[in-house]
Amino acid sequence: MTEVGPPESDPEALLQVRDLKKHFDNESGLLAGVQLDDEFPYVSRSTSDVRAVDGVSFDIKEGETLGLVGESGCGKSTLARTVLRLLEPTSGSVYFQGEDLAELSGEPLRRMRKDMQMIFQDPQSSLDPRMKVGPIVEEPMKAHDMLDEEGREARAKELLEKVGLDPQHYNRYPHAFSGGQRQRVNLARALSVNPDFIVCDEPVSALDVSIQAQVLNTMEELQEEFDLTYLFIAHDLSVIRHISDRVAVMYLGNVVELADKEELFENPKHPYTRALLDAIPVPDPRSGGRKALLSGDVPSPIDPPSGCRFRTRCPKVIQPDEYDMTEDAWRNVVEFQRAVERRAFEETDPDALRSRYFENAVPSGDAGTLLDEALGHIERDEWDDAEQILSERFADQSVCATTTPAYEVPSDLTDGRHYSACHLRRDEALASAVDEPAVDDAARPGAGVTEADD
Amino acid sequence: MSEPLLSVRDLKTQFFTEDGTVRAVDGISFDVHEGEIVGLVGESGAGKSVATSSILRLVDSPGEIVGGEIEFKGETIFGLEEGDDGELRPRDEMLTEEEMRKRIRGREIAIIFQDPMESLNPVFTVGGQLREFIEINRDLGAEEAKEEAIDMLREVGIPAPESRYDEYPHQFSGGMRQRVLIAMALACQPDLIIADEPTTALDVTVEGEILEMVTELQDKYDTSFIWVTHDMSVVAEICDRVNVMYLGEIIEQAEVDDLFHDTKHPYTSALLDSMPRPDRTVDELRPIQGVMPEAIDPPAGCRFHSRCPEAREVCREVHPEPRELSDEGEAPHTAACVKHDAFGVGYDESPPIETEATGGFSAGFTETGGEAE
Amino acid sequence: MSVNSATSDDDTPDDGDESGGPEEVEARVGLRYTLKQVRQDTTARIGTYIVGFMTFVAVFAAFDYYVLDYAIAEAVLYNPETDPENVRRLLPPVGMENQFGQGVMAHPLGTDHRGRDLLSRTIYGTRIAMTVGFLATAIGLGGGTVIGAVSGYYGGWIDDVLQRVTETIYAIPFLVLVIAFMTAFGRNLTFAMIGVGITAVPVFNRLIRSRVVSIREEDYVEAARAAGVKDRNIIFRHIIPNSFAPVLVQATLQVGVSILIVAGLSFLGFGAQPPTPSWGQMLSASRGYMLPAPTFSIFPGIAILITVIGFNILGDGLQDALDPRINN
Amino acid sequence: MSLLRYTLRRFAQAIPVLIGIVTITFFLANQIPGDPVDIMLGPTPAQEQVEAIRARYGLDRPIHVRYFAYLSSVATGDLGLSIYYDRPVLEMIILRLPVTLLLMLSAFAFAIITAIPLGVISAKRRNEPADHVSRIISLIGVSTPSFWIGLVLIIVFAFYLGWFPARGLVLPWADPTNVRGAATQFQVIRQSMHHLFLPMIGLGTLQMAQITRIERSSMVDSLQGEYVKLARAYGVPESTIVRKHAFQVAQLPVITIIGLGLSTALGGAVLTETVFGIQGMGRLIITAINNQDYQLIMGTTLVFGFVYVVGVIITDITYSYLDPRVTYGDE
Repeated sequence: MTEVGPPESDPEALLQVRDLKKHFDNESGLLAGVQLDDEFPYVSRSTSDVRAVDGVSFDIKEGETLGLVGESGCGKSTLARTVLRLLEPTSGSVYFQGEDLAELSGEPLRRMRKDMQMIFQDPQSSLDPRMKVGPIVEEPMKAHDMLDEEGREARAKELLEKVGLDPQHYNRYPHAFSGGQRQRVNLARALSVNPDFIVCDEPVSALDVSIQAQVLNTMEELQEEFDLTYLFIAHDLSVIRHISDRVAVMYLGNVVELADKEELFENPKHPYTRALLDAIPVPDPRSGGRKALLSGDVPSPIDPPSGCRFRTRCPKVIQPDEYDMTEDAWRNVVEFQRAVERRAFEETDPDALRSRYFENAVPSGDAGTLLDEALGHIERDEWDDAEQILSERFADQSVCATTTPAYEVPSDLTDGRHYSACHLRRDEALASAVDEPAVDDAARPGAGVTEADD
Repeated sequence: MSEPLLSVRDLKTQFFTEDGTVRAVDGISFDVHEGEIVGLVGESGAGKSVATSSILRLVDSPGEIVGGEIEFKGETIFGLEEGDDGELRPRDEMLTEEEMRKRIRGREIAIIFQDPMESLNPVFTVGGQLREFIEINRDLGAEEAKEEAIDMLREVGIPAPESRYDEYPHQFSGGMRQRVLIAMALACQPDLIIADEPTTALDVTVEGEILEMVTELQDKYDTSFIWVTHDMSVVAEICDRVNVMYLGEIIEQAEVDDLFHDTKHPYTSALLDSMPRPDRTVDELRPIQGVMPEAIDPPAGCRFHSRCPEAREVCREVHPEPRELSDEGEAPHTAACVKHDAFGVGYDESPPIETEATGGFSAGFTETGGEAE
Repeated sequence: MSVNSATSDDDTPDDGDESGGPEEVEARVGLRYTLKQVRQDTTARIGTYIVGFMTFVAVFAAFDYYVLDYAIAEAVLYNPETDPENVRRLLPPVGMENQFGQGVMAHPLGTDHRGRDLLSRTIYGTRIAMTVGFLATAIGLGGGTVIGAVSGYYGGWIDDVLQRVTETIYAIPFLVLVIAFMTAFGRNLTFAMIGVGITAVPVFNRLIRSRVVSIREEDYVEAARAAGVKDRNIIFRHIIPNSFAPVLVQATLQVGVSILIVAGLSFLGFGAQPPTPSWGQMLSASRGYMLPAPTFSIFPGIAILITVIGFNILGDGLQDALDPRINN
Repeated sequence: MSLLRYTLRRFAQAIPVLIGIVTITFFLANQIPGDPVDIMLGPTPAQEQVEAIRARYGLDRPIHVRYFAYLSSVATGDLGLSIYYDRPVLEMIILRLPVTLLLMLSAFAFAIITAIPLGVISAKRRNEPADHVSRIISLIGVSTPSFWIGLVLIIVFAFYLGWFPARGLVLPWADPTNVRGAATQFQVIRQSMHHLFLPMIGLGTLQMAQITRIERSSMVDSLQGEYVKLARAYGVPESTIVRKHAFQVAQLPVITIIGLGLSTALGGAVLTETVFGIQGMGRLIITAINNQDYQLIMGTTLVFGFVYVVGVIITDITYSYLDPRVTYGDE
């Protein structure tokens, strides 16, 4: 079975995540999802599972900050909660201090929580409005029977001061604080049990820029002082660049690239990372703006594309081996295929379409014949047939569709390892975890078993 | 320079609450010329949104425009004069509520709101909502308006607009809804569009697409924009001229390049310094200390003095009005900071304030917390 | 509306509360806060006065009945024949006249069809109505809280089963259910109360379950879970205290609803049995005399109206006073 | 999924609830002390007579056998025999149900027609005199027992003013020959409306008040919606905003409340029928209880539950029709 993630393994790492999956059952209830079939066994359960996290592996070393970046809906928050075992993983393992959290539950799991904490995105809702700040900070200590009452109060006050608040605010309610201050209370609460590892889920994205910087600085100071390890989740690449040591980029439930910060930002080896970096605006009017933006929508995580998940939007999809088109002609075919899929035009005249999509290069040979066929369908308004030919014979034949990519590539700028899930890297790869063609995801034995268990 | 399209002078909008009067917008002045994208930038609570709703005279109770003038293409959107009894009253030429509705809102000035999820009515089709606004503001019949609506949806990059015309907002993604809102604004063919943080709720890639599209369409239709945002990167990318707001006031006003490369107000530079950069690794961020004070009780003197790294004693006393600081022949550049010689209030001789802002990070917070005591 | 939401509703939600003025350092939840808000809210205050007055009347009536003068009370309320002076049937209130005679000071609101004093009986009716209202609500609240909390917190099949059961109870119209219940177990006030309490179970179940489900998803509960706080402590320290406000509001309104249902039951002959003076049963008795002595029908009705209005105003006032949308 | 399939699915989902109702009513009815046979035959019946009767009504079998027998006969539409009336229960219900439905429908019609304008005006003129008046009306409406309203209406409009009859009901589709003082169908309908007026208000007031309250708060919320701000910013006239943009969204919670109000109204119908001497389902169940008529008690309760379930399904369908976000696939 393919290991769909970075093929690295560092036994020294504080946290090791291995092929972690979290699928959500879309429907609930006793009879939800049951469908009647024409064939035996007549009844089946439809798999409308949302594959929020679908085979993610990475390590976090002690004392480092791993940045996790991705667009909304890519599964990063679910990953964070699954790593901390707030959600039960569908499959895979999370080794923390030598124990597999995925196997733990109940009291042993609760005890483990002393060493791993979390900071939430929304400073408004992450503090119980009914509790004073002091008891909020003391609550984790109490849960793990740390210190006596006086000791906890003293420690809470000390921590409040550490995170930049006035210890006299011990008796205040959260609503008396601003967003940035509340995020500091969150920090103090997380630190109270002296954890080794903190997951920070977008901790600064709800804050104003100037406040963001204050909180980020405090987090860095605390990391140094308490020797903390962070998993830092954000959608803002600027923040990630500032705080991380290494960065993982997520797309549709997968990690597509993982490398040291400088390496990733200066030498990205995945087209999605590239696109994401190009899309960030720079606070400088002389920077020349953004380039080459992505088109199309993120596909549904219920039925993600086979192979590389980014292939439906990737500007660099690889040409299937069976054709021999020029690069330009292939790009035109891809663009045309996506346009047909989105029904982005109404034109049905083949010549007009040719001049619109195949101005500079027309595919010849087999590819040309197939294209003619597709254009013919469009002329007769048979859009579904045209779409079928174009996707089945072109898009789905690409190595990007048939094989799930996983490569380790050389790092050019740093000593760290560089993982990239892109077939463009197959020639330069040091190692690869691609040893069999990815079969249709739904048909995987592993996936089938876990769903039946739900 | 030609007559401005929109001219705002000394606009004051206040909210009368139980706790006191909130001076949300406190005497701001700016112009928008034809074909320009003017930025209005500031942090939460700076008064940006109140300023824009004041322009359309759509301030919700208990808010009220209490002073200043708003002129648009020679018409008075807002203006007061002193009556016989010394009371302020609307000037005769000020547009009535009816005229605002029929002639200005939508038709001349359109608005794009921040939240694409909430701004569209969930129970009507996207096309129907768009068509209604076109019918009202362009005097078109239902059929023509529908055609226009479909064209506009295509223009803003919505695939298969004929079939999506009949879909409901919940069937659209956030980015697509924001495109619909932009289509609404453009379809009414106004001269000015107010974009109130239209991309804040979106992912960067989607934001990029939308900004690119707006730039293209702006060239095509030559519409002027007021672009409200808290994001300096967006400002850098899209605006021609920028107004920086702090606590109800515009503290710096310049062309975009000057603002970033010849910054004249300490707040603007502090804001720029506090941002992490995507294009290079910054080792240490320099945050602005403290939090923005309440608009209900703004600090005396310069409103930024409590957080300003360059504050001196004089800043506590003198409240600076924005002044023109550019040299002869340069583009206008105004800022409201007494450190510039043009103010001549003895900044250089004044001793620095021993503020919390200079005393390390933790003190800064205890101070703001203390303020609430 | 708070200052900040007025000035910065365009912006990130982080500092929505910086307006938390100097004096507002106490919690915006909890009993003390509730009392303070109620004091500040005019409608809630009026509601409190009415409910307080009715409670006073109810308690006083009981006091009077049991302590002061048992014999007189007994006579006035149940058995006028023991005091021949009082056997004057269907008298109108003071200052009015009907075919049975002229109103007298001794019976300010007149007398009923058996010559008993209407004012006394109406006052005693308060006691029954209030007791039944509060106890029925307490039964509903207790049952609904347990079912709703278990259902909401554990989810899964337990939730499914419990919800189907309460749904079924809810599907039988209240009054019909209580009547059937009383027919099965006994036609008296105790079973009326229990029956009405059972009909209130689905109401509280629904409310508590939805609160629990939504609070369970709140970040602060997840934060507590992430910190390793035990389930039991999460329920007691976070979930229950944060459900306080809407439950209090609903309970207040439910007292009024219970009083109405019990009055209806008594009217149909299923509540307190004569000669116990309950409002519904008085109204039922008055039906035979609507034409000659309409005031007999009026006063018990007004008593119900005022009492229930009191609870409704108090409930509305509490709702406004405790509404986070207004106070946040 | 189509609307039809959605409707069928909702009915299918209601089956467990209906079985639950049958179960509850069956066991409650069997809990009733005493025996209907005793009431029928007087204090000293002959033993064989009792046994014959018990066998005839199936009372000689053990309770669980009777439960499953009842369940299966209900499934085939057979509700058993009424001991008191000595007729099939279903027949009695078919006779009485239209009366109650007519009463309910007119009460809801009255409630909705008055409540919606009241609520909308109240929301639009928030904290103005019109709002205060409307709020006081609805406050009194939710606080007054419906049977007392009935009594007061009778005293004022029937006894003092003599405008409306105090008792009874004429069905609008009744044969003119059976109705006193009516020669044509039109006159029957007029008489019917005349009779219906007071009970309609008596029963509808509580619903009216509840709908007004929810309409007001829902409109207040809707009028503060972002989409209303947008419409204002695009020069949409205020009247259109109230009538169209804010209104339709605001009706969603109103529909839910109407559905929930059905339960109260069905109970209220029992009281209203008692006050106005109308021979509907409400009187039927009281008669059944007073005579310990098992089958009739179970049958009427079940029908009350069934009417409620159907009503809720209708409101659900209306809701899904008004709110495009409800997909027929989901619940």
